[in-house]
Amino acid sequence: RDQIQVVGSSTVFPFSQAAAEQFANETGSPAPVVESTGTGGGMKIFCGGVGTGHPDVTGASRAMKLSEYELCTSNGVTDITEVLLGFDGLSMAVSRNGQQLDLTKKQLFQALADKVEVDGKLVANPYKKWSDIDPSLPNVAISVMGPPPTSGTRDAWVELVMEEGCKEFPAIEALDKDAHKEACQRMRTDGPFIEAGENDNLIVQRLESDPTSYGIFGYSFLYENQDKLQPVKIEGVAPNEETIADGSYKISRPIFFYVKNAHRGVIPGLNEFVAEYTSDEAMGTGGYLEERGLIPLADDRRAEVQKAAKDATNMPAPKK
Amino acid sequence: MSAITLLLIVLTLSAFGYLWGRGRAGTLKRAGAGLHSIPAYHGYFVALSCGLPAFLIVLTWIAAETSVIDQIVLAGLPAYITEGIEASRISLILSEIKSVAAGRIFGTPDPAIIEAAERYNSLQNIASLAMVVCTLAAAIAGMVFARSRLSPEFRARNRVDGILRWLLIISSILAILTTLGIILSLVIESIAFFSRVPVLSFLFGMEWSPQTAIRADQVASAGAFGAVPVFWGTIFISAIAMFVALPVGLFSAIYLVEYADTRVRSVVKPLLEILAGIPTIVYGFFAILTVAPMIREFGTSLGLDVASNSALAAGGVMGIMIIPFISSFADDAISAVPQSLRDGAYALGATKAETIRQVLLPAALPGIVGGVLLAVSRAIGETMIVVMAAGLMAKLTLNPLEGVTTITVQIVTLLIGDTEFDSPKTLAAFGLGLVLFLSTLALNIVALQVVKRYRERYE
Amino acid sequence: MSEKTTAAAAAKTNAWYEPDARLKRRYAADKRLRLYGVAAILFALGMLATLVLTIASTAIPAITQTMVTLDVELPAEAIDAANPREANYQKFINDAIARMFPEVDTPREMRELRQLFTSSAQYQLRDRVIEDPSMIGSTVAFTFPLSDIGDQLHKGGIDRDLPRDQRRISDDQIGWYDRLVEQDRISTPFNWGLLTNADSRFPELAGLWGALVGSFYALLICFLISFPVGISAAVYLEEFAPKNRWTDLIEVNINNLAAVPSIVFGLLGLAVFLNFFGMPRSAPIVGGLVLSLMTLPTIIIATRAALKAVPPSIREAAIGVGASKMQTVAHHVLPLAMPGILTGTIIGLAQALGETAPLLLIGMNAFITAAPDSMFNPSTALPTQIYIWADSPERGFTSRTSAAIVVLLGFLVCMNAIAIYMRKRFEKRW
Amino acid sequence: MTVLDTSEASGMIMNKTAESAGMLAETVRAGEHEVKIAADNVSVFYGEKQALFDVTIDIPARQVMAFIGPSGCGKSTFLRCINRMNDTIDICSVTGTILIDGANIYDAKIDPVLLRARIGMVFQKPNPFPKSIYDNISYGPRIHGHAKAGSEMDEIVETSLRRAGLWNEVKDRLKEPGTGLSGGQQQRLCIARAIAVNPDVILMDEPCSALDPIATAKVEELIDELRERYTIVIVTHSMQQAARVSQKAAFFHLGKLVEVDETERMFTNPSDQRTQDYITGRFG
Amino acid sequence: MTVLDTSEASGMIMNKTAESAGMLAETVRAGEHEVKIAADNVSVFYGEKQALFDVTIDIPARQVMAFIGPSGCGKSTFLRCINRMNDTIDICSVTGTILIDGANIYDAKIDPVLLRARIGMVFQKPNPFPKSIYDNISYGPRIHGHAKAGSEMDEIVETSLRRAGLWNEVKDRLKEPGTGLSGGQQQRLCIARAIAVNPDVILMDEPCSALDPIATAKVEELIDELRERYTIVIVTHSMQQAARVSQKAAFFHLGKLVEVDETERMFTNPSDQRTQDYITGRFG
Ligand SMILES: Nc1ncnc2c1ncn2[C@@H]1O[C@H](COP(=O)(O)OP(=O)(O)OP(=O)(O)O)[C@@H](O)[C@H]1O
Ligand SMILES: Nc1ncnc2c1ncn2[C@@H]1O[C@H](COP(=O)(O)OP(=O)(O)OP(=O)(O)O)[C@@H](O)[C@H]1O
Ligand SMILES: [Mg+2]
Ligand SMILES: [Mg+2]
Ligand SMILES: O=P([O-])([O-])[O-]
Repeated sequence: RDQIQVVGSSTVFPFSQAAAEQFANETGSPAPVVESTGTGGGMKIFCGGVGTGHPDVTGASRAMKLSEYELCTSNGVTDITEVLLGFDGLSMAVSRNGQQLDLTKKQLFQALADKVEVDGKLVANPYKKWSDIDPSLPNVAISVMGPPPTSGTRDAWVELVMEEGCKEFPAIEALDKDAHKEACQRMRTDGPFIEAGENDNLIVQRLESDPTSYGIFGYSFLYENQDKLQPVKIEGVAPNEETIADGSYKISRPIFFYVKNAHRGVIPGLNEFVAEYTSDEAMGTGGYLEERGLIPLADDRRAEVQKAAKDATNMPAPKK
Repeated sequence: MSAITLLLIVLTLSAFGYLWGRGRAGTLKRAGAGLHSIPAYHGYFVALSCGLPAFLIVLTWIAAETSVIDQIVLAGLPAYITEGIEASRISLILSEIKSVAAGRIFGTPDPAIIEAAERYNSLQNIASLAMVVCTLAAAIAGMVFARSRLSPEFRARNRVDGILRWLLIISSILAILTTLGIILSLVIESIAFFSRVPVLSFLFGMEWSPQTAIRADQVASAGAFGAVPVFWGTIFISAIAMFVALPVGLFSAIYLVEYADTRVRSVVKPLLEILAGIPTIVYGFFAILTVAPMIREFGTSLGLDVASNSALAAGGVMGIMIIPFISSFADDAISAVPQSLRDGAYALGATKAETIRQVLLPAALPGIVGGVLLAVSRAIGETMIVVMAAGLMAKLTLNPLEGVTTITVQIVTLLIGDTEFDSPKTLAAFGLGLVLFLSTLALNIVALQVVKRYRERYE
Repeated sequence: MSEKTTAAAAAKTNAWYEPDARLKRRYAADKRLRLYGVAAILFALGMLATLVLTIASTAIPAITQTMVTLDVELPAEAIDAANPREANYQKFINDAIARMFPEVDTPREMRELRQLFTSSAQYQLRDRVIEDPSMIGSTVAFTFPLSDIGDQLHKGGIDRDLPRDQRRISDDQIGWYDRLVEQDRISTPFNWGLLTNADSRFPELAGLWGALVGSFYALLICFLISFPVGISAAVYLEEFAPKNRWTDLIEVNINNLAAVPSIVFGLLGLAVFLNFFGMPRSAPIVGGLVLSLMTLPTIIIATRAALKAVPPSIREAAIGVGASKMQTVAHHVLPLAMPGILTGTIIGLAQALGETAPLLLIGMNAFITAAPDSMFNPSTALPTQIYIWADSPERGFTSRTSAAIVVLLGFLVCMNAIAIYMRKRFEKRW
Repeated sequence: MTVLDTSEASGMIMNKTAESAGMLAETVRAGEHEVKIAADNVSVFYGEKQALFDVTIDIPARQVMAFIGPSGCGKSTFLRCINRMNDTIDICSVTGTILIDGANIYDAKIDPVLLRARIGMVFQKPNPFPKSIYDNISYGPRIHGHAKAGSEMDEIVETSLRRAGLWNEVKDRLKEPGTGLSGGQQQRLCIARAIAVNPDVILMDEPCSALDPIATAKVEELIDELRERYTIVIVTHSMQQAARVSQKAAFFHLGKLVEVDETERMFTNPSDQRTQDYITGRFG
Repeated sequence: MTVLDTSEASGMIMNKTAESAGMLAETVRAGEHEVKIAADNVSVFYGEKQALFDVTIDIPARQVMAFIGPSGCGKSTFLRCINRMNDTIDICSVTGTILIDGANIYDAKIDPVLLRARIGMVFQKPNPFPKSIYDNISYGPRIHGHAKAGSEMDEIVETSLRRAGLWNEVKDRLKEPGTGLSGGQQQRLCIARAIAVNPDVILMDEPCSALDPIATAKVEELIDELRERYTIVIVTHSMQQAARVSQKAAFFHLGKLVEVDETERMFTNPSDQRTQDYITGRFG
């Protein structure tokens, strides 16, 4: 195999594409092959083992989970470098022809969870319209398109919105650990939440043609389509570069890529590719990844990351 | 020497063999012997005896070389490198050896690796030399042997015909192998799937949510593999497609065969056929970007609630794609109704419409039904349109304005990117594939029987 | 004889031909059926037209590429003529930009300004210099693409009247762009790059070359395998095989294969070629193999039909003068059937060219910025390239996706036209 | 036999034909037989190609007229002019006039659909519709509104089958498909189907050429019976058959009508050399 | 020409074969003509259905033998047994023996391809290859290696066309497609093609039924000339034709050979009632 193989998150995909292209242009080496498989799907292939049959790099729109790390280890993929690339806002958006909403995480939980608390009891989600949740919300059917479980965006959404939202419900908080997790994390499957696949752009296009639907995807897609889409404000803040960078927009998440160190020195160009990907021109402030919607790291943090990437420092096992 | 050059050399040798054999036969003939076969066939015989075995050797060699050399190189590695290492690591070591062998050295490789790389290179050289030697030896041996068999009584033509016949047979077997391959690859994975999910609960279960948690600590869908809603979605969308395609296809066929003059027909027919030639991914775009919003707008203006990925949009567009299947089959079937039946009806004073409705259509019905069944199986198996335009949510609904999902959509979403073969989620795709294969098989067999019976009636 | 007298005579003695209400009804039914036929055809053709028109009209912006021309200094001291590859071309471009817009000084503004121009200008400049080292030391008028936002702005894809927070381009950038227009530095030549470039992350650079090469390789393999094998199989089944249960089975089987959903062939390719034989993922050779399995039945069926259409009298004639069966087939039947066979083959290949689903399963939907140099290298194909572009957020890809579809359709129409031409041209009367 | 009386009339017609084309179509009394069909100067073109040249002939009512001649001479073409079946062939055009009971059937006012209801036709190959025997017969009456489904229709079906001499053979299986009958039965079914719409004239184009000798004999017998009620024109390639069933015969050659005469006279004493050659097997 | 030399060799092969098959090859004199083809007890089955029943017949050399009989009686079937054309029909099986020059052609050692080179065949519809006239004729000699392309081949082509009486009509357009000739010319081209491989026997299956009278006359004339050199078997549906061209005739009925006799005798004084009925037009 002459080419570097990159898999993973659809959110990181554009960044990997950009780095891969730059790498090929700069070095004249064969162009890396980048496939978009979703964070979880990517992890699964990445951790499948060491050898030319397995990819070298995987992108992730959330940190590697312990379970995934264990999968890797059990398949002999023990030496992994974790590279924190930067941040991405998680946005919920609607067509410009649609109705802008300002939602709280609690309301989002109520709209999207499988079971919700009504009068202190956990019941199957009864809300069909936004106005069922709060009369001040519009009287339209809830219709939200989002990614499937293989997607890091989905994990991040669950973690940053659903988990937070469900904290507002005493009865759920009172549940034991497993039941609590179950209640907080399970998305509803009765229609209002639509698993729309890994293709964020298809969600965008559907939103354009369907002004009553809302979509969940990475901020970069919103950024590219801001003339057609408007963000949903969450807790009163709409996502934009400033609000994400300064942290006032709460639903942003770190994005990563992972390098299989056993492949360094074996797969031609892998080291150079990682160097390119982590260079200042790429992930630094004003780098070309920023143009694609990445919110860059602070300088000191970046230096650390760059060093780890260069030295092939192995990541520790993630905490639970 | 590359395999291509080698094959060219073998080709040249065969050409030479042809001339040699033909020349020999010519000599025999001039010597007054009555040849059984003409000299050219003696030539062909020598050429085939020379080229075929050599060609086979090259092919098998190419197929086997890599893994044989890999094994030898690995076997030669010192124990401390290969000891207790699982297979995937070994492939990595191999690829490192190959990198080094190709002169791409990173860092400082283990001396054993460098040595292995050298060995690899020399093996590679030996192997390619050996391939050349073996191939040429086989070619020449075949040629000489064949040449020695030539005689006036030698039935060269029958021999050559026999060899060619075997080549033809092997080709037809390839088509069978494809089916076997499909069935095997589906069945093996399906067995693995059905060992986790009982067949009955797959076939009759009402709940489909295969996007299971892919990690232990994730909460996703519980992993229900009841495929009824998926089957329903497939049937529903296909039905919508047929609802569009059947009348349009049938009426256009009727018009083209019975009413249109030849000029119109010669323009319209190829135009209609273009519809079947447009790649389905293009229809997919057409569905999501043009038709779905149109339906939605229209529905909303009527106060209806239309899903953005409605079954109607996907099915309707699929119907458009299928129109030519129906129209050309109906066209053939109606044209194939013997003129005598038309004459019979006209002679009784029937109008054109009466003749068509009451005589031609009933007579052509078996052919039309055959075409319709084929079109249905096309609709059931159609992928890209539904992948792009239909939903992912398995839903049992009769409302065409809601989204449904289909077998093919599920196969694609379950398989793209993620190629691990151990989770029921991935295996479910093969289970679905098997069902899909079997159902289109059944439809095709029925269609074939119908068409066949119909043919028998009129020939 | 005069018409009138006949008619008069007829009217006197015969009334049977007077049409009654019933006859009128019958004719009305006839008219209706005819009308349905016309309506059906108009519907089908209308849909075809809508489809083609919507796609073609979205593709229009991609016909041209907005280019900008800058005067770039190539100082001899900054470029090593022996090794022109290593120089810092980004700096030359930046300098040229800075000379044009001297008022831009903050890094932030400079960055915004640079966003108007394609980020690969430096590589294009580099390649130009490597090609023509005599440029070193002079100032050249260098023409290169605007970036996607510049392109969109120029073509009206971005509405400059929208409030700032609804467009991707800042007021400053619009101002700079206007200056470039004023100075006549903007041109919109035909977008050759769409055909000659490989895929890129940047719409202004993305082209179909890689996909075309990938499709070419895949089709080549597909042709090399399915054509000879398909014809041989068909010849065997039609001309040689005894007609018995087995050959019936094979026939049913092949007809069935022709209708097996393409996605199932993808599953087969995944299981057999990738997992069993360990062939490389995303490689055109695997795509070609999968497509050839798909095309094989089409070719077999078309060939059999063509063979069937050769009148038996030709076979009898050949056998009657003492040709063997193989000679009969090779000398007479195949040549006569060839037009039909070729038509079938072209149509089969056209289908293969447009096929997407199986290629998705074998990974031919990856992002690869270079055309493959062999059929073993990863690559995309035309339809999968369309699939990828469709999923890219940049606005420029919307029109390029449609343009790619138009290119694909163009190839298909050509192939079909060739098929129709052959059918017409070689239609023989025996 | 009354047949012989026609000799004078036909002799006259022949003379007319021989003299010149484009003459007035008088209603010539042919002995006791009135003229049912009078063709005057009929020419037929398939596209550019002329298939029939100025055919002028009178066909008497309630007799059997046979058209004979070598293959391709235009027998079928002329037959199909009589019920305007040629209208269904795009490239076919007809000039001249054909009067049936004095009405020009090529007049614009004549509706071919109604015309064909009056002129039945039976074809070379039996062509029953792929429907039941009953439906085959009832189809014509139904589309023309002669009878509603019910006892009235049953009666028509029975009468027609009886007249075609098929009733006894099929009365117990009227619901079975007509295509399941033997060839001879099928041909009689087709004749019954033609009779069912109550025509005046029955045209038959080589009705026996696809039948075996026994079936042929049955159909010939039937034709003989039918001529009591119907005017019958039959095309045949077999002179033996013409001799057996027809009272008058017309010989066509290369698109021209060469000779019309009483069958017996023509076969024993033809007036034209070409007829003579054909009959004696010099060609054909 | 070397072509002719092969006849001895093939004769040798055939003799050997006949002996090994355990057949005594008598040479029966049929009047002044030796027996060229001797069929003994030949039955033919198409699958289950028997199409020919125990046909035993001797066909004399250098004469024309006509097979007549109603449609479907098995004339073609028997004809196609003689050059083993029936081998190409899967479901067809033949029992009994057919000796040509004393050698059993159904012996396993006989290569049907070589047999067919010795027994030419001409079909009902002229079926020239869609190639040039020259290539039509030269095809047979080429595949049998009788001649190389060049003057030798030119000679064969010319001789064959001359014998078929076509040379003068086509000598200036040998490179034009054979399909462009008129029907009669095409049929003579097919005869020339059969002659070109230098056969002993020519089988003709209704060779004139697709031709017009003039072309028919020409072909019949040709047949008359050819019988000086070749043994000819012709199937015809026209008794007149049989009378014109053949010396002997065989009448088939329902798969049985009813009567073989000199043509004249059979037509004037048939010995079997069925023959009588057929000839007098009682059926068929
Ligand atoms: N539909 C047609 N289009 C063109 N030419 C036609 C058509 N039908 C018949 N002809 C030509 O018209 C001429 C007369 O044909 P017609 O069928 O009337 O002959 P026929 O006497 O019935 O012959 P046969 O005994 O073979 O039925 C022939 O030359 C024939 O080729
Ligand atoms: N290929 C075949 N398969 C099955 N049955 C056949 C086949 N060829 C001929 N037959 C049958 O064998 C019988 C004799 O046919 P054959 O063709 O020898 O008759 P024929 O005398 O040549 O008739 P015709 O004058 O119509 O050519 C017929 O009943 C026919 O149906
Ligand atoms: Mg006719
Ligand atoms: Mg025959
Ligand atoms: O593709 P994801 O970033 O959503 O995993």
